[in-house]
Amino acid sequence: MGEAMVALQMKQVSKRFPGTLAVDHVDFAVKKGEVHALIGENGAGKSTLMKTLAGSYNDYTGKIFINSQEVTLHTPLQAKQQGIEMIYQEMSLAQPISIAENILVGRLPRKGLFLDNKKIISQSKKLLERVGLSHIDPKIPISEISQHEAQLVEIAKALGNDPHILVMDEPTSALSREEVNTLFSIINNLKQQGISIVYISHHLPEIFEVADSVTVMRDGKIVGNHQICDVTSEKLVEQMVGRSINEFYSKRDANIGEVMLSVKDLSRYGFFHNVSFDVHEGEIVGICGLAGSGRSELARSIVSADPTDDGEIYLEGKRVKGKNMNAVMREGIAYMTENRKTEGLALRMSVEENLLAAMIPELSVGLIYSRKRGKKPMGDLIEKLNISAPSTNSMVSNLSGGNQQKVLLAKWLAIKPRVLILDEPTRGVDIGAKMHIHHVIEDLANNGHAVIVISSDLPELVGLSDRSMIMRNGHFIGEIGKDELSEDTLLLAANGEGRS
Amino acid sequence: MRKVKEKGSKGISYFVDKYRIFILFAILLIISIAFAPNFFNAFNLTSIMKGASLYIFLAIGMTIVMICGQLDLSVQSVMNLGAVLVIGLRTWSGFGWIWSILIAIAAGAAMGLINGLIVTKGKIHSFITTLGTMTITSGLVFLYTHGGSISTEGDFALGDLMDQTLIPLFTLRVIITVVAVLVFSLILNRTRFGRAFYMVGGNKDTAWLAGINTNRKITTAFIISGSMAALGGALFAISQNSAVPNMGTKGISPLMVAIAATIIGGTSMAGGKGGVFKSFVAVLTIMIIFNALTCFGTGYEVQVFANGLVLAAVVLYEALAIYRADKIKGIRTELLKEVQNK
Amino acid sequence: MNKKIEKQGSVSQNIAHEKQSGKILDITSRFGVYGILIVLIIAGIFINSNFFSLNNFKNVIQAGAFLGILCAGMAFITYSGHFADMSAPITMALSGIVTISCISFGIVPALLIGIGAGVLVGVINGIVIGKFKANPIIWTLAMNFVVSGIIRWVYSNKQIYPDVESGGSIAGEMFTNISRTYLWGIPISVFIMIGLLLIGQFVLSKTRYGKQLKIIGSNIDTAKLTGINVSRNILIAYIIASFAAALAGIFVTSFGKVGAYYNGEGYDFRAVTAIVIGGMTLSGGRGNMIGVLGGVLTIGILSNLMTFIGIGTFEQQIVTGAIFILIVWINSNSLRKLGRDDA
Amino acid sequence: NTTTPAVEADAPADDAGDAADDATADDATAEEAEMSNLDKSLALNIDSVVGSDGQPLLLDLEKKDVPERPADPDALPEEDPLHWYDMEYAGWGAMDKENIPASPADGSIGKKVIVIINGDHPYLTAYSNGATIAAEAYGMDIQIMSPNWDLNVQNQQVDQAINAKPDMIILIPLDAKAAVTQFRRINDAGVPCIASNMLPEAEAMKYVIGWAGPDDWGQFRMLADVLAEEIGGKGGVAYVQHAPGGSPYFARCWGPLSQFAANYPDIVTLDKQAPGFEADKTKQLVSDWITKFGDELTAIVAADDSAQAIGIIEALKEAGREDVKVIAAGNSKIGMDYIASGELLAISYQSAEADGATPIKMAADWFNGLDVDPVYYLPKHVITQADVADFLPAQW
Ligand SMILES: Nc1ncnc2c1ncn2[C@@H]1O[C@H](COP(=O)(O)OP(=O)(O)OP(=O)(O)O)[C@@H](O)[C@H]1O
Ligand SMILES: Nc1ncnc2c1ncn2[C@@H]1O[C@H](COP(=O)(O)OP(=O)(O)OP(=O)(O)O)[C@@H](O)[C@H]1O
Ligand SMILES: [Mg+2]
Ligand SMILES: [Mg+2]
Repeated sequence: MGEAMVALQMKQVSKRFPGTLAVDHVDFAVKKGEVHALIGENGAGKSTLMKTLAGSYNDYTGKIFINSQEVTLHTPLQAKQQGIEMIYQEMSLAQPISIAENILVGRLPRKGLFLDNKKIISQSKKLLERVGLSHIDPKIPISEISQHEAQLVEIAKALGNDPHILVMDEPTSALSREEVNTLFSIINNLKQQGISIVYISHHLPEIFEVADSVTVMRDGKIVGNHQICDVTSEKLVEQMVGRSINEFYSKRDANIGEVMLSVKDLSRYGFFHNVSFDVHEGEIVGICGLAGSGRSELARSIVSADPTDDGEIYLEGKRVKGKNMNAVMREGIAYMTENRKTEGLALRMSVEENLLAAMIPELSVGLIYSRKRGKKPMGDLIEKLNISAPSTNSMVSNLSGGNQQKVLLAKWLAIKPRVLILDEPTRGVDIGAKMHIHHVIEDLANNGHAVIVISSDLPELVGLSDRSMIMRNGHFIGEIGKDELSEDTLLLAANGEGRS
Repeated sequence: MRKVKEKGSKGISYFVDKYRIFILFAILLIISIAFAPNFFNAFNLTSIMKGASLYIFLAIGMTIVMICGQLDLSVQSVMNLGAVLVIGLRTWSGFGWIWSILIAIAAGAAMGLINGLIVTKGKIHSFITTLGTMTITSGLVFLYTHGGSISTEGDFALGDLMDQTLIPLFTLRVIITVVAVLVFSLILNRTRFGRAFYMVGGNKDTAWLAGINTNRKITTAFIISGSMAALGGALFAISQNSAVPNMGTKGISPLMVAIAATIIGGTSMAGGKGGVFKSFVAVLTIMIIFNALTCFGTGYEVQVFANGLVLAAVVLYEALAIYRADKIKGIRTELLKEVQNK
Repeated sequence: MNKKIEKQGSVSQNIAHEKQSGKILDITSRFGVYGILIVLIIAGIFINSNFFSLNNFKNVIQAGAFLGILCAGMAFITYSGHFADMSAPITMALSGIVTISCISFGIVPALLIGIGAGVLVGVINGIVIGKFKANPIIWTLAMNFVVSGIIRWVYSNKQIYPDVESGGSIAGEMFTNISRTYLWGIPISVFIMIGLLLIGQFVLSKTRYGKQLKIIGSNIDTAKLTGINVSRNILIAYIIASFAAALAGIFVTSFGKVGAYYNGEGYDFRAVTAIVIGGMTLSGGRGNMIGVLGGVLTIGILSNLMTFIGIGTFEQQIVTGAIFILIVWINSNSLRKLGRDDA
Repeated sequence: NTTTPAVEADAPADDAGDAADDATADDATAEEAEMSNLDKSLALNIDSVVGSDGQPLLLDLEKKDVPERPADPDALPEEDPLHWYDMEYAGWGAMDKENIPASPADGSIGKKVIVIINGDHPYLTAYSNGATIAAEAYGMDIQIMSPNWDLNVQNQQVDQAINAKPDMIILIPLDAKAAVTQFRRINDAGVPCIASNMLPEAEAMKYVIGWAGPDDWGQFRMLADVLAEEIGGKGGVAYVQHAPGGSPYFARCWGPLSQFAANYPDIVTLDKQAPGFEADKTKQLVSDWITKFGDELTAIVAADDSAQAIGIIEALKEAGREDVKVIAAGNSKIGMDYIASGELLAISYQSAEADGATPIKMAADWFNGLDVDPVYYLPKHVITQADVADFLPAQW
């Protein structure tokens, strides 16, 4: 490896948090113009390592070289000056501010003393075009666009800075396949220009698609470094998890019983119209669709988290009467949100409090809450989902993303609802954890519960569900049975090219 | 690629929402002109603006601080500090006016700096911090004046100049006030320096990751707030030829007026939204309400009531607007048409 | 399997680790205000020989009783992430003045109506804030103005007296005696304060409602999507707060022997101060009532001590403000060091 | 109801109203038609107008001996009564009046008066009540404005009052020094003006016809004498002060303090604190004093006889220290009840209604072309248990 070829070199870099050594004497190098994948389990330290590079921490130890020059990266500004840009795992846009200003933050074009408004709009429009958002007015605030659009805006923002090194921390977790394709072509383009990219993802197929080389992290250390052509996905998984995982999706013998949940002509005008379907006891039903097809809205309306304009819902033949989520939950339907940070977890509360949040009424005797009664379910859940946290008292915000996701899931498993709707249950979760989560979901179904899984992860839908329903533009356009279920059929159907 | 209509369509409700303070202002002004006796004449309009001047200086700072997602409860004490310092330095210490004013502003800025440092370095909520410094500053003010007030002892020259109507309707003090509003509006809207306040309030982490020194930005906001409050107090004291150490300790205080106006003007307490000019119009709106009610000869209780009602209406309106927006957020118009066609 | 055990191991190890190093911080974060209290008391012993006496402590706790009663309710607002109830002063005034104007119906009906009037303010607040998510500070501030205007108008800016309104009957005297009734030489307001704070502590830490309120305080959207009836719980918090404010108002009015629109002025900020000193954070979901009691006592002891030293009124303000900030800093800093807060 | 004015059935107030009506009526009797407005005004009988406490509202006014002004009062120690000369005797000085309009001398009837008070307080409600009764008696139109303790609002109301072009503005300033500019402004606008209740700075007196109000300093000197007598001219006194910022803050602490210093050298000052007007805060302060000073504490001087008095009395009771003597500025219902029960030693008689009526009287005198002194003091009196019954029911 020629010296000149190395864009970034980190030597013996460590970063400690109270109670954890998140990055443990890491040596990490990226060549000019390569896409370097960084993978590892949840909590392995990927984000922390990259945030160190992006100047988030002023107390890391070790040395960082950019183009063979030693640099100190104690503030994001210092990192930016070195041409380092990062797209963060957790959305980092200012909601009330316009898209244009979010994209150009810190370097708004000026004319003399004052801002050049025309240029602001034209520059941001150009960047939006690059990520396929040409239809969006850059003057509107972020709060008015959807999450996947915001993710693209984030990418546009990073591109605008003309980085030499671009770090992408799970950029595709909220994107549709099409948008992922756009992203990949952008990445290839950047590569041509000699820009180095660090790409963090839990989707191994993506990595084989886009990366040139890959580094594997485990427990804060580097455990492997390969050219992509020299390695197989099995090998990577083994390095990540520390053991080999042979079979991703065990074939489950579904024991499907009576109709459990029956949705009749449900509509929320402007979001989804006339949706009808049944879910049976012991069944796992997938809902597939492109981002924005109205899947989440449908689920939220079913549990009355959002209003409904028309239609009925029956649970085991009885009309669901609850007018708010809490009443519907009591009748036996629960929904796990896709927005872990903003709606799923109370980040400033402890693991224990989050785990048991939905269970409070069950754990209470009359009006009195019994903490003792929560101990056992909590222990069981932590074990079942293999949640790794410094302690049950630590704040959830200090957990890695994947572990947060597990806490969120555990919160819903805890109440054992008759019907559980899971919205993107494994978003941002590592392969090992994903396996656990899948097993848990299957367990639930095997015990006679009904599960609805909304996921953009097609292999997950194919592997997990007994049948899958397709949503497009707010309508149910049909379902695909287990035998026909494959990534291709799903994709075709969701895009409106398959059967309907 | 899915087809989406360009977002942010500018319907009537959008217009009302964006310009609501101007609409409110216009409506109240027209009602007052039409019905309130002795309201619509140059003398009274000037008087309204003179009265507004003090609150506007507080509202300027309050707005910028709120845009950063913070709150400054100390503005009123700092205003009193500016007032007693400018007169005290002049009368007791024999400084010239310029120096007195500059030192008063500097003292306000210093209080702002302290607020900013406690909020950013000590990481204490600004509500708490400024509640504490409010008490401290008010103690300092009393200590300086021994609990009494200070006057210029018959030196009315500058005070008279301040109250002179230089342009029809505008006294010198009002002109300074309006200039301050325009300058800060310009800074906030049209400079990088100003936009950064919005970014910090909109999302502190984003701003920090974008290389904005968020702590410095917040501290700057408090410094602006402190110095504007002190300047407002100083100008008021000069035109009054005297300074009172305890303004606003009873009744609807200037602090409450400033907070109310900032909110009524559309600045969000959550940060990232708002503007100085709107707060300015909001102060004028409140002043019109007070003035017109006095013209009608109503008692003070009606004024308190009216002030509360306007504030309540605005807060409720805002809450309902967000509620509505949340409900239709992400609604797909082409899908809606489907229902309408049925 | 191996790995699982290893992970489990790390959890318990970490707990052990945290137990050792975090204990002091943990105590500081929960009850830090008592540390300050002890420091102040020790200082007091050196300053004046009369300071360390039962009588003096009785005075201090008595002086804080009305404030403590108010805080026992308002803390629910802070805990639920809604900062403070700025309409507390007018709620206090309202319940007092209404009780006095109904005093001729007899003391019990009068008290019920008076407290009911105060609770009505809380109900309105609770509905508007809980259901429509109006900004709590500004809404309650607006309510304070509106209700104040109404009271002033109804009573034409006058104050009314229990003995006059009751026509000299026993009810008037009973009313003024509410705050002058002693049990073992201690006013009943002290017992009520301690009782309310203990009940509050119990409700916050041991009941289903308290647990849910904590989630609401930490993240209201999460609470909603956890199936917690957010608007109802917030309404309850405002009802509790207004009930406590009404009760405090009755005591203040009874003690001052007059019903007037200004009874309760200044109590809003004083209550926030006590609550926050006591370790509740404005961001919600943190703190406990024992701390709030400590906050009330600290404010009392501090002013007691400064009077003993002979510090003037103005210097007292400066010292109070500074110590207030200092205590809050100690509390929040230990929370942060513990990794329990990121604010 | 304590505040309805007890105007007798055949009270002259009614006559005054009739007279005013008649003056404009076409079918007036020849005799009345001949009478000028001035004559009619002078003929009004105002002596029997009484306030809600049954005391005559428009009393004979008190004169006060005004000593020579020392060369530099500020140079004297604070304990010296003359240190406070400029505050205590504001208005009496040989200051030249500036630009005071000449009296129209055409009678009070039909004149329009705007009274700007300083804020809302039951005392001021009674004050406004008294002013209204008196204005009616004199046949004047009266409008009352309240800025609720906000100087900025009061300035605006001054402007609004000027703008309404009344025949007279009566102003209770919020602050002695800030008042100068306010009166100057009214004076500039050519509107005759009277200062009321709160003593403004001497400088302000240039611009007003005069000042009418209670002699706070004088009253507290009298109260101080009563107290000194009671405690035998020796002991420790603590002062519960008025809220800082206004003249009562000084008068009600330094008035008695300097009186003691001048005449009773054995009386010592223990402490001065301003706890505000809250009973419970005052109680804590006094409890602290009792603990701190023990037997040294002989007496307490309070700036307020309602909330502060309650706090003081309760603290004393609780500590079993009924021996401590208390004097306060009066005369609220609470204060007088305490006097009646012997818990307060003495309060000053300061009729709120008379306080409101006196500037009206000054205005009327001026409209009627009578001689107007620069200062109209309310009569001073100390209320003790012996005569408290005469002053009940209370006005506020
Ligand atoms: N702010 C923080 N305070 C304390 N601990 C933290 C903090 N951020 C991360 N950690 C800890 O550092 C470790 C590494 O976390 P990091 O977020 O880097 O993992 P990751 O590899 O990005 O995982 P994921 O794939 O889930 O995003 C985890 O154990 C996590 O709990
Ligand atoms: N055609 C459209 N017009 C307007 N807004 C749209 C459209 N498509 C999607 N959106 C936005 O995308 C958001 C995402 O919709 P929804 O959550 O129902 O999609 P989803 O199928 O669950 O996808 P995701 O995987 O992103 O959760 C919607 O709330 C809406 O704001
Ligand atoms: Mg990560
Ligand atoms: Mg979705």
